[in-house]
Amino acid sequence: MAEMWISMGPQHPMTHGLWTLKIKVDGETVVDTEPDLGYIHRGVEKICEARDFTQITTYCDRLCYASANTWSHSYIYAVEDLLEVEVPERAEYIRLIAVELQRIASHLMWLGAYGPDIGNLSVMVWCLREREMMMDLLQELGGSRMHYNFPRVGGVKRDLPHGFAQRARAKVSLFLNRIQEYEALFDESTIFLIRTQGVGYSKAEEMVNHGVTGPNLRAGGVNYDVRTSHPYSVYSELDWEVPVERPSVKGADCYDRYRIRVEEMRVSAMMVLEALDKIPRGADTYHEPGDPAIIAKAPSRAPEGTSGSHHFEDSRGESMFYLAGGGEARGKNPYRVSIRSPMFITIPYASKCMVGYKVADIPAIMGSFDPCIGETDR
Amino acid sequence: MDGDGQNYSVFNSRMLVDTVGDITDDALKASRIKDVIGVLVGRVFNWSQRKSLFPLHLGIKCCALEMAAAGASRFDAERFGVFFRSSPRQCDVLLVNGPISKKFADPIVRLWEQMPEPKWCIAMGECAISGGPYFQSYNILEGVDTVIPVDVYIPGCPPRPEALIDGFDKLRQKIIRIGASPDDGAPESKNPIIVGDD
Amino acid sequence: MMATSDWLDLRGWIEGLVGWSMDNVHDALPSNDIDATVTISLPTGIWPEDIILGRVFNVQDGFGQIQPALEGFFAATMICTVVFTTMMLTMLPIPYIERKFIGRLMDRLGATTTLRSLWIGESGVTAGKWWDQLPFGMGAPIGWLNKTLNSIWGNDHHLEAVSRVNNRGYHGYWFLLPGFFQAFADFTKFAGKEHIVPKEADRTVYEVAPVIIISTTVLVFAFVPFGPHFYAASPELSVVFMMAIFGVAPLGVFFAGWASNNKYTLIGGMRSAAQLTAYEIPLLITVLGVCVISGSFNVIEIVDFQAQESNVWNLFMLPLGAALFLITMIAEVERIPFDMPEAEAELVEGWWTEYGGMRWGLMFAAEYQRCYAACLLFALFFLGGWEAPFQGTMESLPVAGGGLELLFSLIPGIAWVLIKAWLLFAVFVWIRASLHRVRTDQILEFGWQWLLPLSIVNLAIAMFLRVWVWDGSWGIVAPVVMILSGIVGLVILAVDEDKEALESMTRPYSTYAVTKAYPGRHPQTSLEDLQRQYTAYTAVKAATSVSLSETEAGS
Amino acid sequence: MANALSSMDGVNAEVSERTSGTNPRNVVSVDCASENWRQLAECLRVEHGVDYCSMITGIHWPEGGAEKNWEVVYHFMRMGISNPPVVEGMVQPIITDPSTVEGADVPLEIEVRIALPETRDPKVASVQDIWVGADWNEKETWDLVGIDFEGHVGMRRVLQPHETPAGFHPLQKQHKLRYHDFEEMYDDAQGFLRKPSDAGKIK
Repeated sequence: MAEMWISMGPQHPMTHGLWTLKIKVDGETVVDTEPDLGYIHRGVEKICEARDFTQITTYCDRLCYASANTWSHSYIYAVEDLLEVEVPERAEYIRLIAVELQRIASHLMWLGAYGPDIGNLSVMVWCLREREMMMDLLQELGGSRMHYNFPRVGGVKRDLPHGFAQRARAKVSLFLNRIQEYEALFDESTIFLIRTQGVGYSKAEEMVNHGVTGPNLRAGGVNYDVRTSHPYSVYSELDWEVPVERPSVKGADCYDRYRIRVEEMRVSAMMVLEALDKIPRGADTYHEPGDPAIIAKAPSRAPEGTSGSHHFEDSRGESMFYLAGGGEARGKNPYRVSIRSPMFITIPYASKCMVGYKVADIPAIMGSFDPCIGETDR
Repeated sequence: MDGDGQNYSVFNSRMLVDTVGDITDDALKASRIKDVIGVLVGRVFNWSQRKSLFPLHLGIKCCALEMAAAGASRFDAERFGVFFRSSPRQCDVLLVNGPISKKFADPIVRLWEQMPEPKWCIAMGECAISGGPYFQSYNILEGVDTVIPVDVYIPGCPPRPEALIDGFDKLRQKIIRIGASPDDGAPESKNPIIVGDD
Repeated sequence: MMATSDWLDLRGWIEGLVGWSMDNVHDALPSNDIDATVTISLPTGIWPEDIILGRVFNVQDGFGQIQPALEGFFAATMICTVVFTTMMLTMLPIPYIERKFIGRLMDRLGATTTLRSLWIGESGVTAGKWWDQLPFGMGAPIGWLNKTLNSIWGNDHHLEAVSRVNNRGYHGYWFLLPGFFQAFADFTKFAGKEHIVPKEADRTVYEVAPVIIISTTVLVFAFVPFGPHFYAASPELSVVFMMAIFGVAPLGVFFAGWASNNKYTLIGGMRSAAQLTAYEIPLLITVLGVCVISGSFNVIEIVDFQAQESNVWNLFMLPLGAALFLITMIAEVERIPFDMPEAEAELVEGWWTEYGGMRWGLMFAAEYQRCYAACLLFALFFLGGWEAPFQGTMESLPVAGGGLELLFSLIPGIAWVLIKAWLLFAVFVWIRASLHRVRTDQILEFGWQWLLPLSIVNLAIAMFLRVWVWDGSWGIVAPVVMILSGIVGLVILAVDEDKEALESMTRPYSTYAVTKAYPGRHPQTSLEDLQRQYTAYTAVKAATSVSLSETEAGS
Repeated sequence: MANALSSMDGVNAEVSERTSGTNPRNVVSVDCASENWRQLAECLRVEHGVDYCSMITGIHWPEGGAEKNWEVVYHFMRMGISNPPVVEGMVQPIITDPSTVEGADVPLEIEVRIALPETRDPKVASVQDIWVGADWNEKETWDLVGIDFEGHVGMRRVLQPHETPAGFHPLQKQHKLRYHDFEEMYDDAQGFLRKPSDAGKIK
């Protein structure tokens, strides 16, 4: 076959979402790629200019459908930076539990979507089965199944419900056992290894220069993590280590990105177990919503000319919100809300990583970067 | 009539054909064989259509994850004959699970036109029904029914997988009334429902 | 060669029936001569005398001359009809096994479609008295049947939940065969779908390709015997004929991929052509090994060789050949891990992306027919066909031998063939659920680099066994040696490959997590505290009211 | 570092105290003039080892006055990340404990604000070649806000449809939200007048 352009998407099993990857193939070899985004661009930044600070949380939930809690928390930290709010420590612990459970659910969703990418459907069903456990726990916290609207400016919406700690310990420990089944299914399968190893190399410095962070960067052998380098929550008080993958000499490949996410799921599960033990006043005491122990008083208007921003470790990299306070003229609304989406920067880099590999490697490479189009298109 | 060279023979092939045709048509009308075949085969096709609904494997936004969860272990949508296919040529149901931006309006119309009849469309979630939380946006259409006809609306942001399964059940209830006889208990089916009549 | 005995003597019955009826017809015909003399008197002067045409004619003799041909024709027609009907009916469990077994492997139920919605409607909504639309009141019995079925298998009130969710499933009536009729529903729906030909497609080739695929797939079954006397045709070289027809379908696949004017289908067709040509050759050489060791190119003689001459299945004589045949057949029928032509991940649906409606439904059925044919051929070539497992051995038992012999003589051969084929298809489904998809170049490399030499080695083994070991029977040593070698090879593959190949392929990695796991080894350090958490977990289970049916679904 | 940056002309940097949840953090916030921006960017990349461009925000201040009608806010980070070393053919991952590092290795956040005067076509220098991560950020800023970047190669619409009319940048303040101020931005949202983007082409 001569060289030809193939437009993968917008409706394509490879794109976990709605975007188009135009690839130029020579036979089965990819010689050029070009991503085309914006199929679900919703103008969230514009809509948020007409909402006040508490209403924007719902839109931040709906930014990334795979990990809603991390995005709303990322926004809430930026708002607290803007409004100079001091958060009670118990609320921080509850936030940490919610965020880490959401991280596990997001990585499970990724693992489940990565199975069909390389041709195994049973992994998807199993991972979604485990994801249901995490979503049950988050549902107890937020009250909803996917979009929780959990954090509030200065605290959280609700305290841990009765018996949450016991159920969380039970399900997380069960999940820690289930991880080994997946590793048995993936790591002990020679076909999986030859499909993922030596495919889609990416170097650490190159990734940083391209703006790629998060698990994709840690798969390159660097333990850079916003949770430790710019500590923003009670992460510094927990005993945990950033999981780092030892990549191959030529760089991190799909197998490294798979391994780092599995390890992150373990670390997050252990962090949840530890936070349930270390949470002040114990995990079984329940405070009514609005109690000063879980939520602090916060102003509803931002003064003129102030700005707030915060780097946050999302499930897919470093997410960030930049808020410009509108002052009295704009009422309770921010003047400008700007969103830093990790996948918006990562997808072009992932498309560059594909050049030179086979067409069959495209799902393996693109899936290993864990694209989430909801946050990409905003 | 007189000597213009025409042959006025008693035997006229056209007349024979017309006579035979009339006789056969009368026989068909009298025996109503068309009704028999139409009704019996129609019920069989109706059963098969409502028992195997293949949705298009199209994930737009949040509801796509609930769609995936509906296919997973806990909510097992495959029990009810819902198998996801990736090619619109082989699908019956277009499951729109997210907002339709201006950039995606043309592709989804093309997807809808690529699907062979009989086909149905399910609008899942607020975004697909009315634009949802983004109804004010500059880039979002107010619901998918502005570009393609929708059979079933499933509200929720996002709807739970049970709601999705129930939406497929509602679609089956709609399909079973196609060609149903007038006097069934269903209120809005006083007349036989024809496909494409809605 | 003494043929196996089976009371289900289909050919004998049909030939006897046809011959008897033909004899009756022959006897019923008039036996007296018919004077068919015709005299044509022409004008004199041209010929010397009149010409006499015709002669004395006897109808019985004339019929007797053509009677064998007629008997053969009618018998062949009836036999082919019966055999193909049997093939179609016995193929229905194949998609049923696929859906239910992979559903259970994925912790799901699979399809539970039953026929109950025909009479109880969907969630309380029915089609009304639709039988009243039938003329002349001929729908009355249908209405009566509907009422009866509602009273017997309708939603009974003492199952409130089931009545509430009308017929969303089979609520436990196993005899309703939940999910068995899903294939009926799909196929009928495909028959009712619109037929779309893409605008820029090559219409002729687009329409012809499904015909090629389906016809050749069905033709394979002309030579597949379901029993010693239960086959449509059995030429001397049936194996060669079968393999030749089996190799035609890839041509249709390539036509379909090219004619659809779609880049995905084009790549899928290319992949299919490359992969199937790469796997046809090892398949043929493997089958050649089977034919060599059995001394025949005829399927029935191959089975008779296993069942009668040497009471040893070819599986035990050629373990390598069996493995090669399985692998190449999985590649031939394009299932995971060798389903590159319809790789859902990168090529949307592969080479049949543009096909919809009845043509796609028929090709979908043809895929399953190929799988079914592969399973049947494995059962016939390697699993002794219609011989019960270890039949000779068990019949030679001192005490129970007679009873077993009687029992085996009562079971028709088709039962064993079908059981073996269906179990083998379950193995196909198991492989699909547990393996990933191999890349194109890796598939081709595997085929050319490993399967082809191994198949030649297998052929050499078969020749050695046939020429030097075979002396009317495999003594006692040869089967034991071959079985042990096969077991040893399996153990080596299972243990050695897992240890060294995986370790060599896996680079050691360092993660600062609490539990480390890497291929071949599962974390041992964390098991104690996991056990401790489990004890707490069970205590919690007793204490709290969390519904564990959700948390440990199918654990 | 703030002092070093302040020594440049047109650049004014100080260290601002930011709070994040419970624990505070320091951010080097820099005010820069648009003509000095390119020089400042090279200085940041070369001398101060700022290797990571997080995000670029363009803001439209219609009531901001003549000198600050537009604003571009850059967020950088100094990660100090290098490729992990290879020891006898095996990569040794870099495990740094952020509590022990000091000096130039401390991860640092830099926020650069560039105010632009009132103009019809605001533009600043592109840093696409310095930080590749800024590439698509600049594309998006131009697409949504309409701030052009001089020297940017391959500027195009990334989030909005390709057939969006030129000059339509929705995050500019003169565009109101639909149903708030109804007349503008209601440009055939239902798509009744829309033609397929590839009408007439052979697919």
